[in-house]
Amino acid sequence: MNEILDNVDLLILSAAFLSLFSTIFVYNKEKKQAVPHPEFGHMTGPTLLFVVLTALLFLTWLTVAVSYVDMGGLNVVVAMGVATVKATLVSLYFMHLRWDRPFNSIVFVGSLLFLGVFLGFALLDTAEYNSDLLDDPFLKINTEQFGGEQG
Amino acid sequence: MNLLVTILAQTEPTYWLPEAVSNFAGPVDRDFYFVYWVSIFFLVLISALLVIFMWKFRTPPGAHAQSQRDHHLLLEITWTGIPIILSFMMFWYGYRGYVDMMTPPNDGISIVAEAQKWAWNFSYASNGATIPGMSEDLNLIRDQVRSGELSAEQAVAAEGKILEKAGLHVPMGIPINITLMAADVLHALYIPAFRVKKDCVPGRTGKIWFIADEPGIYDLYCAEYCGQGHSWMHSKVVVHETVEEYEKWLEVAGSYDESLPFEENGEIVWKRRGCISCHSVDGSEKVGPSWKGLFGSNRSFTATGTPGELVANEAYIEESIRFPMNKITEGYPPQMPVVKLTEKEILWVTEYIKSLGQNSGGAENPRKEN
Amino acid sequence: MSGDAHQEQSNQQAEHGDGHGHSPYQAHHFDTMQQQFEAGKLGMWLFLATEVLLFGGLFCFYTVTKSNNPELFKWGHHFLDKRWGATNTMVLLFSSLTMALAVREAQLGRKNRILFYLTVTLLCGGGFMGIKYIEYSKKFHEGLFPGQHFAYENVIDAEQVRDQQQEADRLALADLAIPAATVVSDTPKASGQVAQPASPPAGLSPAAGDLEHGGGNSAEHSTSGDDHAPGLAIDPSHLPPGARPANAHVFFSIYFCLTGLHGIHVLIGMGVMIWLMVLAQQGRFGPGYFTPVDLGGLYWHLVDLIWIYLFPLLYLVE
Amino acid sequence: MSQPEMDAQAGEGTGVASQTDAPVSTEGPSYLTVTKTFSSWAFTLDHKRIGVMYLIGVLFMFLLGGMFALLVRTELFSPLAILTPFFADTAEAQADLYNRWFTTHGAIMVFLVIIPGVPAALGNFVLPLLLGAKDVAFPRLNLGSFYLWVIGALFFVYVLFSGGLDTGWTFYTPYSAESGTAVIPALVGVFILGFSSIFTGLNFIVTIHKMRPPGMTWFKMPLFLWATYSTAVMQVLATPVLGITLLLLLLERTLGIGIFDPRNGGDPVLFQHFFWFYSHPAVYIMIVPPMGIVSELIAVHSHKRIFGYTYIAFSSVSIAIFSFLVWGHHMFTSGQSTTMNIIFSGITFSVGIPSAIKVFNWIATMYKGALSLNTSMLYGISFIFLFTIGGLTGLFCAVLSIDTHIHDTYFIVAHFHYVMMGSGLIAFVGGLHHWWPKMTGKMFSEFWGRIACTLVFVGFNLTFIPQFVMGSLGMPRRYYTYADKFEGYHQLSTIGSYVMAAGFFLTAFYLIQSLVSGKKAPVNPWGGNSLEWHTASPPPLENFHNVPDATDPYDYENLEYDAATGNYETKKVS
Repeated sequence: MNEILDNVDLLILSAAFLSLFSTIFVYNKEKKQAVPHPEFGHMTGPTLLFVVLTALLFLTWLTVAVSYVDMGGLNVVVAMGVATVKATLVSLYFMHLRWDRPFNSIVFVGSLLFLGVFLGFALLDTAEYNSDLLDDPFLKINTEQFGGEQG
Repeated sequence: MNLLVTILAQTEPTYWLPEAVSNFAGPVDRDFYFVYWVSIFFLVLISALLVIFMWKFRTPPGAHAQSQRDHHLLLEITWTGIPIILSFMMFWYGYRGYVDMMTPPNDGISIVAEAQKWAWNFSYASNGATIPGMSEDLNLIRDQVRSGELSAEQAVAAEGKILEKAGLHVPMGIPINITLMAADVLHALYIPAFRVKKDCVPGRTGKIWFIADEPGIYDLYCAEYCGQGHSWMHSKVVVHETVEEYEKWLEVAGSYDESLPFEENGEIVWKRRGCISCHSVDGSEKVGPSWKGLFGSNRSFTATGTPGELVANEAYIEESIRFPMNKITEGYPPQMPVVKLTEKEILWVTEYIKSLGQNSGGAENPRKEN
Repeated sequence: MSGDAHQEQSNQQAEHGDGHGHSPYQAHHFDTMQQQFEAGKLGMWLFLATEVLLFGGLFCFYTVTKSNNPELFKWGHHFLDKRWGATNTMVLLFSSLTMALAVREAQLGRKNRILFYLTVTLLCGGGFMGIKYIEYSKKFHEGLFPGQHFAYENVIDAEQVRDQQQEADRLALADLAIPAATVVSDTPKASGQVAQPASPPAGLSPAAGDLEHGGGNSAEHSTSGDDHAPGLAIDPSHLPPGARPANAHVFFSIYFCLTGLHGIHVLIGMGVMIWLMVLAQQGRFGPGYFTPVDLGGLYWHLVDLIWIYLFPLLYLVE
Repeated sequence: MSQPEMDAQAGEGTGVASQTDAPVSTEGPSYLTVTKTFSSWAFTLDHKRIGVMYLIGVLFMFLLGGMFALLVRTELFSPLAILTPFFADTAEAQADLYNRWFTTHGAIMVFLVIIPGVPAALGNFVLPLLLGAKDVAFPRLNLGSFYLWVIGALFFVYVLFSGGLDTGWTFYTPYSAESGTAVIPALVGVFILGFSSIFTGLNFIVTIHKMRPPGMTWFKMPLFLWATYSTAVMQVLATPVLGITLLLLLLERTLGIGIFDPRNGGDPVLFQHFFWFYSHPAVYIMIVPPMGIVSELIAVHSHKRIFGYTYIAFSSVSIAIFSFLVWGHHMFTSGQSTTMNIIFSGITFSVGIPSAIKVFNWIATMYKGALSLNTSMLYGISFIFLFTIGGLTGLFCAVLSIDTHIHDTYFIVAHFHYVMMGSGLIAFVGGLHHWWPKMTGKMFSEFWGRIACTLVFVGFNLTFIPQFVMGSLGMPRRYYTYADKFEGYHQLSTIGSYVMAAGFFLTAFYLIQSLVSGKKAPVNPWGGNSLEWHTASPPPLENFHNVPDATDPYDYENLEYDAATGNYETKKVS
């Protein structure tokens, strides 16, 4: 178990390739049969779903592999970038946003925007007054007064 | 518009604003009256229109309106545009005044104001003296005036006596930099006459500054809700006319009379350093345990700190003052702040507690059964 | 959400089965099934927006702490096992695929296939929670609780731990007593605390573990995939660099809040799966009516989507 | 679960062709009389019944919250202890008691009365009627919201009986993390109420989007719908943040997770960011729907097209959007950084513009109208006056330098009472009178209505104008006792509150009396033309016997008054 886990990047990679082969298999199968369409809403073909999964797994592998390389501040950027690409894939294809009413996308993206406003302002402010913060206020008061007497 | 602002600016106390005695009071009041007159103008305009229309267009049921006109572009532009312009002006005035408040000069006198439940302590950087706000005593005077025990003149005299060794003292005409701290919960330092206010936030420092313009005694309030004693947590600002006078005061007020017996000094510490807001000396219930009969009694502690039991001795008292969270007496909330007492003060307080009756290891903790 | 829409319809079934040409699942206040479907879908998306903002508060907690106290993350991050995190990511991604396929089968009305895909999704959810259980129990075992209950005994450096491990192994093999308290310990609530006598670090040996946590720990140990046979819960290669920063527990508060709330959502999602399976078993879904599966799918994908962000934020980024 | 009212409805048949010109049928049972069992109310899916149940609940909570307001005001009549000695012995316990009173007053009024008041109670009743729809999009979810509200309210009742709450309605940390009162049940209660609010908002958005009748485009909707829609957006986007904030506070209190309490490494100012990210939009959740009501009241009772429809509509939407960008103005003196204070102050002024636009458009609507000065119209006009004061005093608070002086004083107290109560609740009461005939089918006494309105108006101003003065003179808020120089102002304020209370009790009295012996209400007693006035009073179970086409809600020209019945009838268009 642990050996498998220790090589988790290989595990993801093999899952991705497995998914790739399944995609080809499903594609061949899907070509042969015609299926009815629902009365409303969008129906996604299985090939496309498998393609998306394959992409997601490759991206997961990428983000895990990159995390072993120390690139300083870039690590966060890459990790978040990859996560955003993955999230976009999931919402566009698995969640049908690509074919859905545009308003649903507006709702979803809108919620992210408002979250951004919240995060942005809160972050800006706390960073701004960060220098006023005392690391451990109560400890500091003690040590100032008692010169490190305590254990 | 600037002319109007200048005309509107007032410096003496008015119906709306308290006495104006700091460098900020002028600009703040000017902004206030600018917004005030703009508001009065619109309020009068709108109320007049409402009343006139109510009178002029009132009809019995069933009447039809004289006009069904439902838009007028020029009007819309007017009443969108004028508020926008006025808003910009107000923002600009407020911004200008505020930036001044947030830009303390480098020189001046530094004072640390530390708030705790429910007392103020002012530490002066020049000699390290910590002077209390003495909220309790000021409240007592207020009560005595209300009950008629003291006349107004007596009250002023009594207050003056307290303020000899209490309150926030500043000299006139010199920038005062105040660093705000809080020991337990949020408080806010508010001096209406100076138009300054800022929260004291535990875990961080805040800064305000001002220059007092006139000597006198002014109110100082806690403006951020902090619980039971919030409305009692007020003190006074004393503005001295000269720096010399201020320094003379500081020298006297910052010291204890060490010739007094220990327990008497302990009582002074009890009042000065705010112990009084949570610990009674007559056995009555407050936030913390009463000091009456505390020494030598059995104390049992909750699991919040170190659980266990012991008999209260000098070491225990010292530990409780320095590290209040270590041993929380059962039945009481873990709320005591760290109050920075000196070695001597701790000694005096300990003696004072001893003088309030000693137990020979007998009495039960009064709240234990609850 | 979907529950609401659906039960509505089932109740209306009786009244409207009177030859108006309505679907039996159409609620009385909707004109067409399409209107009903789109209303349900918009409602679900709005609900997902609220979910995003609900998690948003926790992401704000994360971001603010990380930007102002990066040292907490540098230190705490080493306690998270990215191998398990990555595995869980795969599990959840795969379950998203099966969920999407279940939606497709519902649109086609193929009952057995719906049931099959929903079952796989449900199992994946179970697997995810199983792995979470392994991770959580390891944290709890090491005393990495959130907040005041944080009881991790600080180990200064890996060198020291290796020594201790050898000592512990030797002692454990010899079935001897607890190792001496050579580990520097500091307690979490540093506010004015006098150092307590050091208690034996949790998990240094099975014997110590038993003393600390009662008897039930050895089983946990073996399941937690720990490869140091005579039980050192802390893998030296995953040890944090340097001394513990002040308020280290905050990192674990963030970890448990985020993964905990996410885990609750996975559990709710699994409940939804079971409910959908019951409906599917009754043969309700087909080209004209598949809203519940579709909405359940949207919810499940959102849970996946949140994990897509949680995984790198907690496990990968320092 | 049985659905008796649904069964009853099944027999009536659906899908009748639209016949706008036909006189409104008042035959058949109304939604009030169609079924009579308790369970037919308790498990109803009918939006009107849910609205009525909300209304009863909200009014009951208003009574409770108002009682606490009177306790607070009475106590403040003098700086000495007046009422508290009846309940507590020591000065400390008396101060604690006062703190509990004002906290309970605030929390009940905000979370249980004003936030659900207009959207959930009146909105639920009116919204589908305005849309010509049979119900909201998710009736079962609607009932769920109501029961969540009930559960939240029960938590508050529990708080009252388990020692009260003394944190202030804002739950500021670290005080709320260490207060010995029943903080946790209150947090759970507010959390649940939050979800009630979210689901109501969600329901309204979907209903407005998907269930408008043919012909009703966005810009032909009554303005109340625009207001409800903007509110719903705020409810859906802001309330989840409140939920997580309270959850985190709960964890901070129980586990000490170190987010808001500096003892555990947290940051109290961060709590205020979290809290006001919700609670500032919440202020607009309280005021935007009342603005929508007033747009209806002024237009209908002036019998004149609403002036500047698009401006009012867009001002609602822009208030909703700006509401998310200005929360920091609650924190100007709280230790927020200077930069953020300046940014937030700047954005705050942008909220003033749409509010001003609305006020001027309402006044322009009255110009050359045919004003019926009945009770609802008087409330509408009171609203404009009080909201003007509330809005203009908001300018003082938005100016950074002035706010430094007046923040956390009675000036702020008076300001937000003018907005939340003077505007929000007054419009709620006005809307209640406006739709009372539609809800109950009974007319109330106009005579007593006008007297009560005058009492409330005078009492309100008497209560809160002195508070402006003492606030700017430096009286901090949440004070149990105060300096003697403020005593006169406090006494005026207390007397004002009694006058206002008398007005509300009178209102309760004549409204209840109208239920017993009120005249039967006609279909269209005020001469409105939005769709709710095109169905019976009270409406039948599925709202309309004949499903109506969209009308122009502000076209009053074709209505003729019939003095005998007190009804406005639609003229046949030739």
